[in-house]
Amino acid sequence: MELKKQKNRTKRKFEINGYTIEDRFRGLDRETKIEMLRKMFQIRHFELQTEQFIIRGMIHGTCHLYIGEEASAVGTIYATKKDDYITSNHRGHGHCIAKGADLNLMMAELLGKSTGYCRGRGGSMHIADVGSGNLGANGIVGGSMGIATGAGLTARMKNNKKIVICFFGDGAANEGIFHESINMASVWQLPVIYLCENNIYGMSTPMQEAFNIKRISDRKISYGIDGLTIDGNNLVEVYNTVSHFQRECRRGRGPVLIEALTYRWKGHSKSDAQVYRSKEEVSEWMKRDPIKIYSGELIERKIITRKEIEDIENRARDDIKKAADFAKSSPFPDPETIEEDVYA
Amino acid sequence: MELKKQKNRTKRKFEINGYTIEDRFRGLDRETKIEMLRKMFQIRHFELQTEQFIIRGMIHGTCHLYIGEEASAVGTIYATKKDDYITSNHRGHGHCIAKGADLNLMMAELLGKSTGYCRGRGGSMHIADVGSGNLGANGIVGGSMGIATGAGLTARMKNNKKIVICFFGDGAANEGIFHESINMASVWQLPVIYLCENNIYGMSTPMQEAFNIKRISDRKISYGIDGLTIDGNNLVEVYNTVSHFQRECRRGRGPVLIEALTYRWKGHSKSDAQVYRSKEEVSEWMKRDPIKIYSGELIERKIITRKEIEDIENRARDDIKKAADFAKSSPFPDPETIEEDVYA
Amino acid sequence: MENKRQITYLEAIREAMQQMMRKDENIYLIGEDIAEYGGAFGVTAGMVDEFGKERIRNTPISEAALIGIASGSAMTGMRPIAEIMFSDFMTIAMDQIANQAAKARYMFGGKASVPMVIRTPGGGGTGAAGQHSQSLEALVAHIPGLKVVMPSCPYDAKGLLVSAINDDNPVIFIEHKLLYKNKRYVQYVPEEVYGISLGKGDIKRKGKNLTIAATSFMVQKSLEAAEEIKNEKGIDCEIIDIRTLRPLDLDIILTSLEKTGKLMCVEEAPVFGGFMGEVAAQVAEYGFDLLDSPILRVAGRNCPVPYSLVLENEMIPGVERIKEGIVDLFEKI
Amino acid sequence: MENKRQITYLEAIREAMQQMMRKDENIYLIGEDIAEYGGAFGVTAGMVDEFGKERIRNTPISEAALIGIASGSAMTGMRPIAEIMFSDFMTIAMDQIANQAAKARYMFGGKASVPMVIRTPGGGGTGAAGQHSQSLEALVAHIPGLKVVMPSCPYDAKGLLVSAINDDNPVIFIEHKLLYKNKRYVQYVPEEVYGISLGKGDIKRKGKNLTIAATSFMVQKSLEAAEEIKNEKGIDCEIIDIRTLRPLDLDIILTSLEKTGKLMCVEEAPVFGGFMGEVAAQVAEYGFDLLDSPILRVAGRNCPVPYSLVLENEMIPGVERIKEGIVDLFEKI
Ligand SMILES: Cc1ncc(C[n+]2csc(CCOP(=O)(O)OP(=O)(O)O)c2C)c(N)n1
Ligand SMILES: Cc1ncc(C[n+]2csc(CCOP(=O)(O)OP(=O)(O)O)c2C)c(N)n1
Ligand SMILES: [Mg+2]
Ligand SMILES: [Mg+2]
Repeated sequence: MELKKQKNRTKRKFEINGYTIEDRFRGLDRETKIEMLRKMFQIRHFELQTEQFIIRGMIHGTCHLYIGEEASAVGTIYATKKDDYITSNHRGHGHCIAKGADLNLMMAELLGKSTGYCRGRGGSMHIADVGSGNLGANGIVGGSMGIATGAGLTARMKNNKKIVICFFGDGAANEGIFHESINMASVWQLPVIYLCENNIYGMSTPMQEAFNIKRISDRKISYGIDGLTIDGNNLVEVYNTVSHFQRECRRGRGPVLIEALTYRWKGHSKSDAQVYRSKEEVSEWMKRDPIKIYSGELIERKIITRKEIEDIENRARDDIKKAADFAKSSPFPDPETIEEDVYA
Repeated sequence: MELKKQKNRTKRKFEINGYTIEDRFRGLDRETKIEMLRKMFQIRHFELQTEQFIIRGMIHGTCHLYIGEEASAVGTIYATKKDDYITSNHRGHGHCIAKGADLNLMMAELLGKSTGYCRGRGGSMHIADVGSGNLGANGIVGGSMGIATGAGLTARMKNNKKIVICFFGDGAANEGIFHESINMASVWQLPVIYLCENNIYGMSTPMQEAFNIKRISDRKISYGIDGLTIDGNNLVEVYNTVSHFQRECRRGRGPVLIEALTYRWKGHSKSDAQVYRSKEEVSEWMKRDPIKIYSGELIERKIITRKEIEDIENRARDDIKKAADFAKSSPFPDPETIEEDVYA
Repeated sequence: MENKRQITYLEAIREAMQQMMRKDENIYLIGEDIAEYGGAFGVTAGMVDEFGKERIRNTPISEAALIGIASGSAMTGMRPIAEIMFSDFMTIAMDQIANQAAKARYMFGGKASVPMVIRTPGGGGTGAAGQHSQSLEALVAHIPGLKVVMPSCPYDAKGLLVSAINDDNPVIFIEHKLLYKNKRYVQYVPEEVYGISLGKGDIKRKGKNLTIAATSFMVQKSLEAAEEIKNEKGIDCEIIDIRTLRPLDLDIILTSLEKTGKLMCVEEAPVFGGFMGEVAAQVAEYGFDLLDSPILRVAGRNCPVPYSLVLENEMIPGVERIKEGIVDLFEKI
Repeated sequence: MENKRQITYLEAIREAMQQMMRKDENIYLIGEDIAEYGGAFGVTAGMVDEFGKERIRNTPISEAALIGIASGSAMTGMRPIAEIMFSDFMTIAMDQIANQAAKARYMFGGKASVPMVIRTPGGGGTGAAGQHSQSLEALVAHIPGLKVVMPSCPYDAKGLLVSAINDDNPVIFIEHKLLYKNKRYVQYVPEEVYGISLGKGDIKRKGKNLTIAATSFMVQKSLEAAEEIKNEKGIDCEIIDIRTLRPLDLDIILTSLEKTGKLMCVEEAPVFGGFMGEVAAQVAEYGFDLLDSPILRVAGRNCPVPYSLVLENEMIPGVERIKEGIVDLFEKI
């Protein structure tokens, strides 16, 4: 999939797939710009630490690492409000961290500890923090698309001005629930941004084996909604696009389908020999590291220095180390509690 | 929904939604042209008889009458080959009759008799005749769309040159299985014609409450396939369109989505007070009676006289009367046989 | 008694929804053709006039998303009552029911709740054949996180639905089509709002020779059979209406068995793998010493529900089959 | 014996498919990531090299249509083996499984057949939590028209899969993840094609004091428990591998009970509403007089499968729980 970039950094507006999108990133305060970088680093190092835990056999179960896709979660969530809702999928750590989750509780959950977000009941694929608007990761591909739409309905019925971000992958776009949910959101004009992270593969299946179309965002036609394809590795583009559409959504202008092109650097899950793709393809995409791209942008815009970036990364590394320590030193859940939380 | 008719009867080609479609009807033998009229009358009178049975309480269960939509089934099926496959839905009598089903066995099934197509096990919503390529009506909205696609896969794997017609309603187009099936058919380029009979309502729900788009055929974009919207009450248009695309399909040019605009004259099912639509709307559509339109066409083209048409209708009425008599005089199934046919 | 109003099962259900909706604006209805049309069986007829189309919310024909949307709205503060037009269509939404709504709370470590009711008509007897007549309660009753309710009469229908709506868990509320408008089963139902605890069975007929545990419409059939058999053979049956399949009230059954020593289970679903297997298994474990004869199940035949009336009558247990079961049980001793 | 080749459960399953596909070109595989990737558990690894991508057919992530397509192709002359990557995802395809594939033959009056196998891994123990660890056999075993098979060892896996493929009905074939590559359970498996009748249980261990009926991986756990308890307490268990849940071989259980008089059922699914309820109910009806003590079920706890190892081990029955059950049963007398 070819990435057409027609934007011009000096301009205040982008033109993407026929939509004119303002450069709101430009006007953002410095703190937030740096905060976003920090989040990206946290995600990256969280995943690297997780990978270590996997290698050392400390994770019972599987994990799906988000490395390489950080710009999508961070750019999207920072373009929305703190109390907006998100739903996530199996590859959910990045969304969760970007949404502001406590790293300690996340890591503890991965190690199956009683201090984890889910008290050890959910693990990687089910971390949620409903209080903060994170309606949960999901082990079922497409499984959270109805839930996201339902949160949109709440927003609409309570008129609470919230919007919903529904993260899902290219693979999920072929599940029936994708179709049903977006259609209903459109009929009811719900404030939901369906954010498809197209990393070109659903497990081992490349897009061309699962779709006979080039752009998933073209499916907007089926529902009469807005939609477009963007460079998901470019945080600024993600931020601006989502900023634009979250305002539209909040104004009652229905759901949107945004396709963010990206790539996962690691295997699909714990065990993946990656026979379905070439090393070259991976390294081509690694050149388009979202963190490097964004750092470069910040440096170029003179918002930050290389040294400062190093500091930020080091602090992120520290945060993760602390989280890992917290997780390791936490106790396992008491088996006696097993049937707690089944019912309210 | 507005019906734009840009075709010109004297031309040999139609232009519909950007597709150029040849007038193959013109070259058809007289016999077939008349046969199609006969089938439409059979369907009409079959349904009128069924309605009588319902009123007289002789039908245990419900029925969904096809009156007003006859051109769609007949035009479609006559444009395909005898051993092609079809799948049908809850409103299936018309498809079944057009596909050449035995009227006696159909009527016997409606009355729950042992001589019926399903030995009284299926009733109106489950009549099938697998041997003749009719893979069955279906009580689940959208339920047969996967099955149709699977028959397409058989055709492809066995290279048997058959194609499949998958009849479904506007309502079914919002079920997840619609999305999944057509997508897969497209990826694999299966010879399936998805024929959406858009009668503007799914039960009581008008199109505008279930869709935020005007044309269901626009959903072709999501799957990268051909598709178009036609006048489903005009047999000649249906015949020509399906003729065109069945050839494409047979040549391996993937699935197609045809939306045939039509209208059901009767209530959705046995019990329907029809509060959701006006008498005026119904009578407007009744003016566009597919049988009248087609008869008119045949007379205008000098293929048949009014008198002959009357004879055909009378014979159709007779056929139905015989079927009704056969059904009434047939025995009920033996309760002892109840667990037969659960397993092969 | 005669002065008290007698209403149908359908009216009782509708009244429960109306009264609860007046009290709590977070409650809304979502389903196919429930507004102007009033639902396939007319249960919600007229409600749109009072509550409007926002709260009596018609959906496209999309069962999976319908349930997903209801769950998502429940997790964020609403209290949806979703209608699945026929319980057979729960299969289309089964992931959303069993993997999402049922499990969200547990998997999230207790930090979410999904207060929703899924109302759906089950059962046969309407000549609608295999895909519109099933009794699929066993499929949902097996899923931890769900509660499952099947009322057999108007009084219970109202009280149980009120409790289901008040419950903070997903509750599958399976109604029976043949009870909806049946004048024969009208009953006094208080006008005020009242709840019936989920998890409590009910003795619908006192008796001393035999315990019958039944669900939904089969409670009514069993009552009929019990009267006839009392007159014909003098056998006096105690009839327990299970009412809530999950949580199951085992105690009420065991208490009855202390008296009768004999258990017959009656349900409409095909016997193989049906819910009564659970009842029988629990009794065979915890009430074994109370039993003086085999546990008999009278249930649907092991086939899809057939269309033809003669076959359908054979498939679904009727008064005669239940009576035969009772007699069998006495002859088997 | 030692000279004979010993293969894993996974290899046995793959071999059955390979051999059958060589014999009949109408057989093909359809599922997610089954070609180059070899399926989530590697069961079909390498098969695409021999059979090509037409017959080892990767699908998009669309479980409902995948099963619908398999059924439609089966009705028209093919013999598909569909893989559902985790048995939990059967819920997404439940309408296609339970309302379409299972019922087509009956509803069409016997004039269609749907010769297909749905292979799917079930069970927990892999730390994959609530949506990837379920044992949902009870949901499918209740549906008339389906057959349900759960092999517990390589020999059975091959023979039962061959029979499932040869069967003209939809067969749900539930494999266990923990058996796939486990060297502990390798076994001699003949190279030639052989079938094992669907509908026949198997005595996996002879014994005289107690009958254990178990399914899938729980058969292995029960065997372990039986050895230990024999040594520790001298109790001699007979272990019946149910193998095919539907059709169920009741006779083999009753025959064993004639000897032992005691029944314990072991399964991995949450006990409430699980398949063993059916086994217990049938025994409580047809084998009541053979029982000299309560029927005990040792099964999963009534919660979703939790993630954390300590919780998962508590949820799923292990050797200790089974042994406790055996002891309980003797103390309860
Ligand atoms: C319903 C369902 N089907 C299949 C799977 C197995 N599975 C887990 S992730 C995955 C691929 C998902 O692809 P995509 O949506 O593109 O997300 P990505 O992994 O690429 O981020 C599959 C097939 C699942 N978890 N749920
Ligand atoms: C899965 C499912 N949902 C709902 C129904 C109830 N139902 C039967 S027909 C129908 C309307 C179908 O509309 P459409 O597909 O447009 O066909 P039409 O009746 O208009 O011919 C509905 C909602 C059903 N049978 N199956
Ligand atoms: Mg992907
Ligand atoms: Mg319609």
